[in-house]
Amino acid sequence: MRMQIEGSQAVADAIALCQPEVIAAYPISPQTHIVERLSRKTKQGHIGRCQFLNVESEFAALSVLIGASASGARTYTATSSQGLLFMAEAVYNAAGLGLPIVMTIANRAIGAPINIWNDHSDSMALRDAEWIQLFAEDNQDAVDLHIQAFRLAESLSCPVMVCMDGYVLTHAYEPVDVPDAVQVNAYLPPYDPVQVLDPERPVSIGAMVGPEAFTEVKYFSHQQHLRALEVMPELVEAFEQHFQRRSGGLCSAYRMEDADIAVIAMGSVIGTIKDAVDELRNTGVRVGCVKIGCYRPFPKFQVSALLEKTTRVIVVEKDLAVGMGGIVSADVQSALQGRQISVHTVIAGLGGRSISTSSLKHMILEARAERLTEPYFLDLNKTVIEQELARRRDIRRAGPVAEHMLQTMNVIGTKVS
Amino acid sequence: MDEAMTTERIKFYQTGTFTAGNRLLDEATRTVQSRLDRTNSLNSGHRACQGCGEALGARYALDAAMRASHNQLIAVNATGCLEVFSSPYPESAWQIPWMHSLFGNAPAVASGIAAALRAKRRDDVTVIAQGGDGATVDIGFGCLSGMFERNDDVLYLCYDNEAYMNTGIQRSGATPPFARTNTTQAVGEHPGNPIGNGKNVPRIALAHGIPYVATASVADLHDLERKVTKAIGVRGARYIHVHVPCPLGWGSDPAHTMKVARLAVESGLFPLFEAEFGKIICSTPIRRKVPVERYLELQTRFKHLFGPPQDTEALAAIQAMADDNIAVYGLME
Amino acid sequence: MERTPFAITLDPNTSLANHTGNWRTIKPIYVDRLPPCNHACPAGENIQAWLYHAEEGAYEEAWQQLMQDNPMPAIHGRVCYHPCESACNRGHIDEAVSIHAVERFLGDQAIAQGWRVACAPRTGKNVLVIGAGPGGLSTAYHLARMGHQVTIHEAGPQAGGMMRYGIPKYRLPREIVDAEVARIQSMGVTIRLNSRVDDLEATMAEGRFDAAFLALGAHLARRVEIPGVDAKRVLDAVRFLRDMEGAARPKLGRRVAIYGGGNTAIDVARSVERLGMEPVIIIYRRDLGHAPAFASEITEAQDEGVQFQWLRRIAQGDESTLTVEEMALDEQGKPQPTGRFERIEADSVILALGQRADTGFLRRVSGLRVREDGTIEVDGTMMTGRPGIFAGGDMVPGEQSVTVATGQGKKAARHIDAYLRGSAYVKPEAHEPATFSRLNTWYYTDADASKQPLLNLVRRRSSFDEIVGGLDADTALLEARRCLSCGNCFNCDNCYAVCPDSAVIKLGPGKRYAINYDYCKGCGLCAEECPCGAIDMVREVK
Amino acid sequence: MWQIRIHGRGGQGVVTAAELLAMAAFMDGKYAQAFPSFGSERMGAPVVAFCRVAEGAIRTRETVTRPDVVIIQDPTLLHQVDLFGGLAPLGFVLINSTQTLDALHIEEFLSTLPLGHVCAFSATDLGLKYLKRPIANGPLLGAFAAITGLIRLASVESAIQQKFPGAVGEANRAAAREAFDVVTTSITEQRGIVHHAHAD
Repeated sequence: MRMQIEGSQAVADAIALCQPEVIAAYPISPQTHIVERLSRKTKQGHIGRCQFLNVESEFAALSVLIGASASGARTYTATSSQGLLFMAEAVYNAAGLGLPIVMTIANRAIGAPINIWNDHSDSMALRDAEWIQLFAEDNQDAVDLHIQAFRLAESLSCPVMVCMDGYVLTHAYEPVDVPDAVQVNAYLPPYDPVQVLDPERPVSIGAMVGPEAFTEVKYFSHQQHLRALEVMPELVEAFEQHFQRRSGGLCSAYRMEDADIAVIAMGSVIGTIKDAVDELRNTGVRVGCVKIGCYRPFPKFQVSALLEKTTRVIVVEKDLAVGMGGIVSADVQSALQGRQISVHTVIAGLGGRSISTSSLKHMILEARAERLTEPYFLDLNKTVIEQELARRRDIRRAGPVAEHMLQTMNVIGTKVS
Repeated sequence: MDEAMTTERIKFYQTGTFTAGNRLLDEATRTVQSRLDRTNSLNSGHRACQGCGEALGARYALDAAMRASHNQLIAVNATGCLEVFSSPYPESAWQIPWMHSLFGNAPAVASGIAAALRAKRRDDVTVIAQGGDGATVDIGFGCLSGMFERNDDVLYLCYDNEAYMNTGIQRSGATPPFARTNTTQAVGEHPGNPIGNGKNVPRIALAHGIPYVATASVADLHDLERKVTKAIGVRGARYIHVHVPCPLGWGSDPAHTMKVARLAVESGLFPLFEAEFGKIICSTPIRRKVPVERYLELQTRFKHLFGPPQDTEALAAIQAMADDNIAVYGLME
Repeated sequence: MERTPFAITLDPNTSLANHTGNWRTIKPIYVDRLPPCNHACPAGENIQAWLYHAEEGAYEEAWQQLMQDNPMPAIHGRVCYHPCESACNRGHIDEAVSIHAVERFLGDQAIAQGWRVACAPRTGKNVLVIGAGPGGLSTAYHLARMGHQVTIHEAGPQAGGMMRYGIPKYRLPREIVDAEVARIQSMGVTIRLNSRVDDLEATMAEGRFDAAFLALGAHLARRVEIPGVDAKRVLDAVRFLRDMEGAARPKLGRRVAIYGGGNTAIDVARSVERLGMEPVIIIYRRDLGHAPAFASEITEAQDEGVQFQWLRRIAQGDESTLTVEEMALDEQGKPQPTGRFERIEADSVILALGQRADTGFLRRVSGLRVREDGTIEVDGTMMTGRPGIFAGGDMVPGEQSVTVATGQGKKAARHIDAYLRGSAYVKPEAHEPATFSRLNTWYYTDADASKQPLLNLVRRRSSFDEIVGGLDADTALLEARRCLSCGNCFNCDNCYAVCPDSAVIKLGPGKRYAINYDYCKGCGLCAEECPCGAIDMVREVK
Repeated sequence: MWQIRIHGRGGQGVVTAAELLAMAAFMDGKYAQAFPSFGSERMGAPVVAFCRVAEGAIRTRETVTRPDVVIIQDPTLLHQVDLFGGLAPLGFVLINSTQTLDALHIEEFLSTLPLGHVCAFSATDLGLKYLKRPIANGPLLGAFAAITGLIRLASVESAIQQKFPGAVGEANRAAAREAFDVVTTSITEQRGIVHHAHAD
């Protein structure tokens, strides 16, 4: 049913429809609204005999799911930021053990400085943890991706992270078509695990593997992820048949038919980029947008195919590989290896900074004019940077950067921007 | 401890309830380990050191648990010696459904299994989590406390060999005072582990008010099996702390594993007790009290205490710990 | 399981492919060792073996095991001075197992239940036994079990020898002797009473005996003259005790002194006590510590009122007194006169100074060598210088006791049997001793020895009722269970349990264990934790 | 597309106000998006929430820097926060205050706005009247419907009823209704005065 609903609540409702059997969570902003609602629904008996465990840490949350999943239960958790890092060891472990856990990442920056707002630093930090990583463009996408995620995870025996931008999506009220149980049940078959802890048929899960076979184990894991690139489009097709709408997918194009500039991004910024594209198109700039919906495994060939006629690519990413530049753009560059395409890296939206249509338009035009520095920091406050650099030149013990910059900016109360 | 009881042994048999088996006892009173049909949950071919106390403790506990649960058991294992020596690819020594995830998360993984079983209405299956002292009292302590606090239906077994043996004998929160490890060397002004450090996790478990807490030793099989069996019959979070000597880490003769464990109990340094819902209800009396030296002298990790010159102060301090245990837990009948 | 993840998920039990036995440098082996009780038993009883059955309450099996070595458990359970118990390792922990009490219980059970032993098929060989004392009866019994025909010639009117004529009733009721003798007779052993053999060779020829065993017993008392004392007032212990078996009681004065410090002296004193004489005084040249009598006997006698004059020699006497000289022990422990005298009132004196066998008639048998003290020289097979003629009991050199005689009877029977078959009996090599230090005693339950009931003192002083009572079935069971099973596996399952590698194979109830050397890493825990020391660790030779 | 910015203090319900606005717009068949300023602000701290309403799908996610409407839940925020920053030249301002616009000293910000685009009324008093609690959201939303005409009062009422079923919702609806009437009258009067003045 289509309704005006908060993103977190819509996602929680979708998760509930997927009938997980064990949910374990530890609160962290901005994931809280999802798990609060799931706790309520579980307590009310709306999710069958689902068990909701209030655990003492994110590490425990995912660990609980590791056990539950290995016991053949469908499992779910959600986290953000430091929480994801705190569970990092278990994140790798769940994947290594081939457990189809679904986890929402309400994307948020990583401190210090502590920052509760949105960017992609958290999921980027664990991009190579052998989880499939899907990024939601809007809340409809978030709802649909979760439903697809369970089917994907369970068909491949591989965990899936559904990344949705913290606050921007999790706390946004917008129209979402939340499916009903009949639809979800028709799409998502019951979980049939490939291995299960069963007294009738004992197995030993989680062996130590030495140099003699570790490479092979990882090779199989890689193959499994490449297979996900084949399976996912099939699941999207099936999803469309069941739900009469197209959601998810590896990557997709917007107004790319004749575009010689492509803006590539992931997550909720896609909407704003589309607005900017439209506005620039009105002024005759042949610009388009490519959304990466599945970041891991990275759809190299599919992305490359969408950029067939493009000569310039701007990767807008909400993360930063300090000392190196872009993370997603490095992947894009590798996808475009051997082709004569300029790839710009734009670091934007760090720590929740709003990405405006006007800034994006400016960025595109600057790129077209070959005036972007590499990497380009969108809306960088140059005054602050220069003052701080000057201060540091003068004082050896300059102290923490963040504090002084905030003093410089004279931030008091709520800043509206 | 005023109202606490001490455990009763069957008396007046050749070996009473002290040997594993006794043809003079009825079947039900003999140990699981004496049975032809014991599970051997941890079977031959594992790669534990000669005389490994942990391998013994694990088989003792799990076989008893298997019997008590009618073979409906799932076990989780924290990273550590037990995990490494039992399950290196391509061979597993386990005969029960078994899972290893990480060093610090065994209690949580077990909670997850218990939750899954509850969701699937499998109330006939017992979930056991097990780990060494490092996994239990240090890195996995948060998860353990969480599991206790939620009263998850898990029996946690800590096999305490009093240091990080898997990584090469480094100090843990369960390393006893004065013990030499590779991070508390027998050098300097105060050789060995500092006195006053460490934590008593059985007592902390007790403080959670969970339905059952016990300490046990590989040296007392009947006592250990009785406690495991009792724990299997209880729902909710349960904790048994099993003392398991490590010949490698303690510098004891592999043949002395039981002897050393026994002397730990008989000296009073490792008290055997049981608690229910936060209250100590029972302790196992010392059979033949020995001075702590008898225990310490068998282990090179305490060699520096015997000099020359003998560290009488340290020995007195350790004896005082033992005497304190005897008083607190009522270990002398 | 083909869909399970590669390498990280394993099938159960696959470690069996890993033969950790190749880590081993020393290996455990099961051994049997000689328990100290067995080792000490003059009758060669396999005490531990019969206790093993008794522990299970399998009394008849226990008795049958006992009867392999000793045909008279009810007697031995009463009169044996049980060196087994002195040797018992349990004595290091609390008190020795009361082996004699259990033996007596079994013997009494056998009499009460009429248990019997089986004999081998007849061999057609005839053996003559002279003397129906413990040695003769024992030999006859064992030979009969082996299938030989045995005839005992007994000079006295009743069988039993010293068991009847040397041990007072209050220690050994005569119906017990009768019952155990009767059982031997029921096996086909013929006993000719009042049948003194004067001409051995003639008797053998007459009876067509293929061999003979001489077990005459020591019925000749050693005597000394006491100046000033009428010989009529001086009796010897042998005569006194024999007379006690007759209808008429021996005639004694009111005050009786007994001269000697052995068990016979005590027996005599206590018998006299029961006849209502008092005070009974035992005079001995050495002190309590040097008296050959058992301490327990002395204590019991003292309890009953017998007085002791230690370090005294009877120098002379008159009609109603004895003059005794005080003695002092020299460095060798020998009594030396001090020249200090005192007088003791005494109406008669009984000499208990030792006995010997009356072997004079054997001097005529060629090949037999009779020593000056009357004993016969025998070789290691108990055979005398005359082939086919064996001897044992009090009439051969060595310790003299019922049990020793019984043991010699068994030994002789084996050699006689071998002689009759034209072969030689080779004694199986004894196991290494099961020493206390090999035991892991922690595992044994604390259990004090059972106490046999004692007759109260009033009854003891006034009657010849048996002083020491038997154990009841429950107590006998518990007492048997105090056995540590030194040196021999008793299926306690400890090795099976304590192996960290599950490398001990349990062969089934009562069938002991085997080591699975595929997995045994040689840690030695099984040997260390074996309560009874039945596992050795030996060097691995590869 | 209409962009609305709501200023208030933590605990006063700016997020709920934005959400209710979006819901009401949704009920009117419009597309709407509501989101908070994603802060970690505690009770009493100045907070802000946003809402967009459009005839078609809304894709942008940027914060509202050029609002068409500013709603001020708490007049004590005046002169503390840049409440009117980026306000569109033909924008609307709704202020919860017992004081008149003159008394609030904000003419310099609002003088360029068309007549009838600014409204100050005591939503809190209405909240107290109907809910016995100083809750201003219902009256403010009623006033919003009245001042902007962007959404129907009926939709506001439906949104309130959906969010707060039962008596609380009913009281809120009544408060919203009275606010709608009061503000409608006030605007009509303002415009009437103007028309009258022009007529002169």
